[in-house]
Amino acid sequence: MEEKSKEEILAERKQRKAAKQLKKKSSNKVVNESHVKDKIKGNLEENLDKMKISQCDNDALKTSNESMSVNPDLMTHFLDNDKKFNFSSNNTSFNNETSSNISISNKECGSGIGNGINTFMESVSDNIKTKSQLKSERRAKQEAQRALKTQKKLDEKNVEQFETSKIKVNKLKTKFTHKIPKTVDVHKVLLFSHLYRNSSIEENNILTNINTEIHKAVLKLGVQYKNKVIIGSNARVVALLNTLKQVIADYRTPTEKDFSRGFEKVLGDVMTYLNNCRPVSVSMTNAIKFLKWHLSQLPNNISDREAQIKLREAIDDYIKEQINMAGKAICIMVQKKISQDDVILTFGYSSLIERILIESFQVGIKFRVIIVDAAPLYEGKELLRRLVKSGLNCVYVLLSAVSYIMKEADKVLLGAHALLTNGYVMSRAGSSQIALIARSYNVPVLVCCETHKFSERVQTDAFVHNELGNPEELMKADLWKSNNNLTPLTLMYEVTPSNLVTAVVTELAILPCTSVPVVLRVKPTSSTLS
Amino acid sequence: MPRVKIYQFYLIKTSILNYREVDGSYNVAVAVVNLFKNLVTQEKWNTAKDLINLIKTCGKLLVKELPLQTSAENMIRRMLKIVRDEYTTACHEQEELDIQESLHKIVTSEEEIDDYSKTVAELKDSILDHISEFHMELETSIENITKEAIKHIHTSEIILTIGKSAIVEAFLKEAAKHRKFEVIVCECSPLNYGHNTAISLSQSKIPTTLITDSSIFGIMGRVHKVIIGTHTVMANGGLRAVCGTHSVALAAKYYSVPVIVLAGLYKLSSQYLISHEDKFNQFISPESVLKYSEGILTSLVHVYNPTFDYVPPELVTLFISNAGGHAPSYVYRLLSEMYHQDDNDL
Amino acid sequence: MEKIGERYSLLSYIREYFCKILHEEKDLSPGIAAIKTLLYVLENDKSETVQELDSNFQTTIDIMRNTDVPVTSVASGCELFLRFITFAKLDYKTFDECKKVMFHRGKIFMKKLTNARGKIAKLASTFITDNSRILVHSKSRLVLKAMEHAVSLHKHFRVFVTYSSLDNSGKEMADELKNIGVPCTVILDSAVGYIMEQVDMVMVGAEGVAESGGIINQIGSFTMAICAKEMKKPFYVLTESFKFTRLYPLNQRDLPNEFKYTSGHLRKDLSKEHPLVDYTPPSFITLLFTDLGILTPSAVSDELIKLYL
Amino acid sequence: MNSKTVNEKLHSKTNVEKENIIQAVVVADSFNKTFAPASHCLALLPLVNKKLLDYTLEWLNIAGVNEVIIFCSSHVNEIKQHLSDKVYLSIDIKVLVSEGCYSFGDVMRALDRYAVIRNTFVLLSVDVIGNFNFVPIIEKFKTIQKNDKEISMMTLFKEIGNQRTDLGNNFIVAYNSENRIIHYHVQNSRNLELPLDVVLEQDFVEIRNDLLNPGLAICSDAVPPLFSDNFDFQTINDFIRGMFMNEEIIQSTVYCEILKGNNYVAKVTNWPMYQIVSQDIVRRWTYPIVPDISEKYSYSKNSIYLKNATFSQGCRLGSDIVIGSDTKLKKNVYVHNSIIGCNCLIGNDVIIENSFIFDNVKIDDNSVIRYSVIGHKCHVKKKCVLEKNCILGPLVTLNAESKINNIALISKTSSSSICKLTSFSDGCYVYENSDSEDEEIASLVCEQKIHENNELSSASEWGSSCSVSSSPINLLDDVNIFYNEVIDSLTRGYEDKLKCENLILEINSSRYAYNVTVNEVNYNILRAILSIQMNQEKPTMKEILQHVDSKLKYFTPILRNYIKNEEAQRDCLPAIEDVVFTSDKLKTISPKIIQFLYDKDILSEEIILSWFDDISKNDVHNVKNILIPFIKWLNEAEEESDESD
Repeated sequence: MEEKSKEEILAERKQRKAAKQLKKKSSNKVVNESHVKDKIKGNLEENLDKMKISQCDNDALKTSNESMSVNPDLMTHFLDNDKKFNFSSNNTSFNNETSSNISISNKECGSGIGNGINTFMESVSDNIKTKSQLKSERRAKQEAQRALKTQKKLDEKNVEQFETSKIKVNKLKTKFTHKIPKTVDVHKVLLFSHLYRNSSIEENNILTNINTEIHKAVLKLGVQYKNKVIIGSNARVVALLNTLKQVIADYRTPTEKDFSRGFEKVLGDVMTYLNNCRPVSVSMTNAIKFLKWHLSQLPNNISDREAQIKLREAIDDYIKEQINMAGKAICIMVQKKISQDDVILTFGYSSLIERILIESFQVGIKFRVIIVDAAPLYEGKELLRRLVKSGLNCVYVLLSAVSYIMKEADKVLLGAHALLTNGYVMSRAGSSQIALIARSYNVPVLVCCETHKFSERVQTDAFVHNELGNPEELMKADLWKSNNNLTPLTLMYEVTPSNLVTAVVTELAILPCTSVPVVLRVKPTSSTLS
Repeated sequence: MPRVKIYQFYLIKTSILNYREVDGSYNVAVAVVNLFKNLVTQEKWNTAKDLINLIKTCGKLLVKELPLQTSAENMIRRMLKIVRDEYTTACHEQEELDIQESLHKIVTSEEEIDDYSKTVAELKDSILDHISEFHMELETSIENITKEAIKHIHTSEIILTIGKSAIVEAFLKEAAKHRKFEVIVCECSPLNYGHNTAISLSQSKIPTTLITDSSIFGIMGRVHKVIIGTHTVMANGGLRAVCGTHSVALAAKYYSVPVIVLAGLYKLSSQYLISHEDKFNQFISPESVLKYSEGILTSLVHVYNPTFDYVPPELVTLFISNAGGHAPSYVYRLLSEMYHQDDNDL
Repeated sequence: MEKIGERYSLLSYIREYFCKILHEEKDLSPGIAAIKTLLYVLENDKSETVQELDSNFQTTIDIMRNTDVPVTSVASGCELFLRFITFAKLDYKTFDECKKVMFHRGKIFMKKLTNARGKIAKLASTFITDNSRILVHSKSRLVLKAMEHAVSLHKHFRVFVTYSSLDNSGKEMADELKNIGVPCTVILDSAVGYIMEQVDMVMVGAEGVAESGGIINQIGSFTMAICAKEMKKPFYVLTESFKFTRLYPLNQRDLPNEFKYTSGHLRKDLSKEHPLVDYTPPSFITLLFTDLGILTPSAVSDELIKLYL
Repeated sequence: MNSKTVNEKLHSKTNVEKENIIQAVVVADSFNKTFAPASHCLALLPLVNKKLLDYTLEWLNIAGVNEVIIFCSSHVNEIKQHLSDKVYLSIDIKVLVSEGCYSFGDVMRALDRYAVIRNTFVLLSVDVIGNFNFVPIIEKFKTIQKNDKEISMMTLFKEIGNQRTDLGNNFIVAYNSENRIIHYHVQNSRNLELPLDVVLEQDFVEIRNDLLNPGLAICSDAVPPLFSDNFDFQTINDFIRGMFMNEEIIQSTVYCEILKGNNYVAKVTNWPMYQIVSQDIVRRWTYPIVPDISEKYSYSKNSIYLKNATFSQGCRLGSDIVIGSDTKLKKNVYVHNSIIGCNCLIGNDVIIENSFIFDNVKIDDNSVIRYSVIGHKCHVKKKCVLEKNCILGPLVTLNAESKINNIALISKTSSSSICKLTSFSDGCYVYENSDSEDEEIASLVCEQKIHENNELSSASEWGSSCSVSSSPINLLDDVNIFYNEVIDSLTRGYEDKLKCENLILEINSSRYAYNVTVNEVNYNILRAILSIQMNQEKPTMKEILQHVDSKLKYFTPILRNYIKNEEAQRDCLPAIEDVVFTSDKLKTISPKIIQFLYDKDILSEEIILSWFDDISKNDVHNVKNILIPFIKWLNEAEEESDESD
């Protein structure tokens, strides 16, 4: 009895850990406690099955461990035979990944088989994910009350994989290819067809990348981007820079080349790879520009050692000045604008806004916050958690209710993805609506945005350059996959016309959006970058 | 109070149909009309005055039973109006039917403050006829509106709609028989009525795109027309429509896309917007916004889940009702034809 | 011969009678006063033919228009009265019974007009919600009445009144409001723009309502309306239906002079005179509260059409 | 015409076939005195200005139920009286009376005697608040019944997530793929005991403790007899447990149904629940059973519900307020998060927070009322101050300027079954809550308490996600997670006094989960124990001392368990450095701590001494001087012991 219960808890712990790892940064994947419960159920069930199959030997611990530990070497086989990629070195680095993947798959099994399978189909491209999807598919099936049968299959599969994972892979590929036309080609909105990313091509890209030496940290980062584990342009750029630091540290210049040349090449590969995982954010491109600029400054005959030190310093400075200090400056400026008993309305989750609100609160300004949230990511919930935790008085509504709640608001604070040269604000989808309604109730709209997010790009609508969300999250796949006339569509970003924005708060000053180009001209770093 | 009991018996029927549903106001309207038909036939009353009181008492109960259904309220008013009309016509044939307060009336009125207490021959029959007449009108209303479809949708248009509305669906499907065009549907979370619309449209071979509420503004730039239903048309031509409609209308205004509202006359209410909460909006359980199982969070935050948006008349381009198309400013006229002022508050 | 004498004496009396009413009942609209006078004329008139009667009315009206009261409502009131005479004329054959009917109707007419205010107050007060802040222009008896009613319903709200430097009537309004226990602040006419973002709604009376649905009211209303629109605040007008006039001003200049200036000023050089009223186009008005119910501006012309066409 | 309509009515009933009539049995008595003295009759206890009974009936009215049987054993007339003028459209109401029922079980047996149950019926007690429709659930029940003739009961659970420690969801239920309950037990510690054999014969088991049990069930007509057969069944839970404890004896099965989404249900078992449920109603989780729909209140922002209440100048309303009809608030009254009944009179400058005030109460000027319940027709005179947990029974009059604090249950009647009374001001009596009753007379939860709970319950979860924000890619390293969890379990253990063995078990499991090395475990255990915060902020030196002392005492077994050898001791000493020396407050009492550990033979003196030498080498926390005396004492002690042998 004692033994048993211990195992249960064990299983729980494992799951919770996985869930926790996943949870960071991606609020749509914030697996709240009760979810975790579900996972526990899922896994528990599996364990029990396992026990049954393994003649009920009470040591679920072993089995469950097995199922955990399987993954990495599974993957090694998988990759080995498929695309001659020496994995052994990376084995360890993938451990975390897999575990977090497990929890992802769990999440999917929540949303039904179809979902599981489809996401599986779409992103077979990405080997690491594939594994997770494989599991997800299986879990999904289990969920569908076919526990025992699948279990057997699973075991068979396992066996197969262990001996000849090649077959497995082929099977997989065939399955994948003949599904493709059905799933991808039909369901495209004409207006956005240029934004759909053809997964087969994507796959190849990534594969080629993997063949060329890409740093394991980068691979990991890529996955984290792709699975929206890391979101928010600040977070993404910080993550990128930290990863690059590792890359730099591990970079050895080939004999014939000199450092900057060689590394620029590496940098290029890295970016293409990351871009394939998820289109890079403006903040990232700016950061890279900056880095390239520093590379170009390096003298040709510089030793790796010095170069690495120089670059690392440069990066640290960038993070410090462009992100942290800038954030601080903005906080101070906005604090002046928040007065006692104000009601601040904000949308989604921007790390900067969070910082502003919490700091202003700690300074002792008494104010209420209205958090507006919306699909696809429902990030607002995460902001809500954090604000409530630090004791702010919050109201939580969905985007559709904003016109009702807006009357109460005194100011609207919005985060931004980028500020374009024509003064338009590129931000998470929905911001424009908030601004629009705010205007119709005469509520001033402040966009908070560090200058490192300013971009030379010019854009007037949400069509030419944008990113599409995962349609499954909008609507259960089995409802529309079969129906050629129905296409769910989710835009990730949109551009808010400058006439809807009262002011932009940057670390330099509070400006009208129209003066973005001026800033770009004045600001030393960015000017030298271009 | 034994009389009340009797009406309650009728009410049981209606009170059961969608207690919490916000949509399906048409069914409610029909149900209510039938209800009152029974009432008129089966109840014992001598003068129009009796009947009016009867209907009012019953109406009050009904409104209490169906808090979300303004169409029920409208129908009650309509019934009263019918009674009054029949009465006045019966009393003095020569007099024109307009018994509204009007300048003209002020000027010409004699002393007669008619309290509908005269007994009139076969008033009952005439009223019943009139009611069944009206019943017909109701039943045909949707089809009358859909008739207009091809006049408003041209080939390869992109049309945006929000939420779920029987009329809009019928309208688009009708148009689809003759024209080829695309429809974009906003899902309109948290209740996601949009999903059903999208599915049913796509099933009748209309290329449909389902978008999140957050994408509305982004996509509006390429939309040619916004065609929406509404829950209620308010006396000033404003809308009381499903949540999110206001943003749609504003976005449409921003890109100067015409907004066409489909509404059967039974959706016209004599209500004005006074406050956004009381008597106007309905706040349903926050569950769909923030799960109760989110735990402690729910007890620390205020979560609002309103059902309706108010859309001011200046954002509406055109109303299409079973009486044809009208500008928002004309709603007032329709109203004065349909309801009697004394019934504005039941 | 003596008939002419009588007529003369009657008409000569009219002016003071009219002024007397206005003087005695402070919060009586000139329009009603005018109608009262006309009724008085109708009552004591000895003329046999309709034409005669008409001419008498005409002269009476002219006399009243030439007194120093704001002429707008007088004009509309009289117009309405004449209209109802004509209706009566149509209905009946002989002059006597016609006259009798006229007088009878006239009484009802008066009664309705006097009840109007209560009705309007009731309608308007429903729009005054708790803790709302209301901006009011100068003095309007109707607005005052509406607020009284609201107070009687235990509603708490606060009022801003423009000083209305034309005749400082804002001050009186403020005092009256204080008497009925409504907290209120007097502001400069020029502060309208500043105050507008704090208020929830604007409530004004009207001296006349044009056929367009726009209103003619004490100078400054137009400014207020523009601000209100810009700040997206509702602009409510409270007015009795007898103030509806058959007049379609295109802009301020198009507004007839006798509306803009008292008869006294009319004789002087207008370029030096300051107008008393301005015209607020319908597009700035949210709703009108009248004894005919709550109307949208478009509904006004509707009413007038019904009456005059 | 009446006759005619009666026929109509009959007709309408007949087309609902006899056997498809859904019956509901409402037990209008809780058989305890939790809510005394505020109300002696549970059914008529007002909740958000409406009687509990009315909630139940209103719910059943829209829940597809046709016939309601109200079963009361006391206050019969009051209840009948109350029902007389109520009209519900779609339900017929029967009132059954049986004196001398002292438990739920008795009621069921009585029910069996009455033999009114025709078919499957809904069984609930009057303090259950809900809003959903039973029809689909009953359908489910019937379908199950087709396959499983044994089914006797289907209990309904509400999913509440497991952060809601305040809802008292202290039970675990296990059920299989057909939702058949295979295990159910009420427990306090977090580890569950589940007989393996039960689990193994299922191919699918779901085990949950994130549920609330509202004591609400769909029962087959076999249930009342079962109660009659087994006299030991007192509650539904007894029944459920009975079912699978001796399944072979009683041939019947219990199923469960998990309520999700809009389906709200909760049971007003005690004052804390009373608070929670009334908040849920005010926050509209019970929609459509909310004041503005069913009682025609007017609803406005911050969940304020008013019904022609009259205010004077300067009244301020916070949020979550319900004020009944014809209540008058005089000048400058401040109300926040409170329920005020009908035609009350609240005097000038009164402050009311987090309180429940029933009908016809009169509160005179300048009184302050917080976290209190005031029964109806009470009169609180000038300048009274009721802080925390004052519960006034009906008709109580408080003299001017009387100040009451903490659990004071005051009532007019001197007769009370639960405990003896001492006389209070004129003709009022204070309940002396004798120790036995302490749990019984649960008092209101005060806000702050709730807050702490969240922080604790959510710290682990949010903590992890927060620490991420700084640098997104760092995965919380296992040790930290481990540490967090240890803190969690210990704090919980410390608060609800769990057995240390269980805690140890938990700690072990998390240790395995995160493959934490022994040394780290030892280190973290002590670190965790020392850094469990205490409840009140800025405590006095003395308090801290007590706190730390009690902690250490309490957790000694755990320490003993882990810190066995010198190795371990060395591991855990740094914890003292990191926790104790870093906080100035603790630093001063560090000798005491060490001494304690020494006395308990957890730390041997050699270790301490050697350690002391190390740290005194480079005295970063400059603790040397503080420790010196203690060390001296140690040395002496040593010498003495040397001399002794």
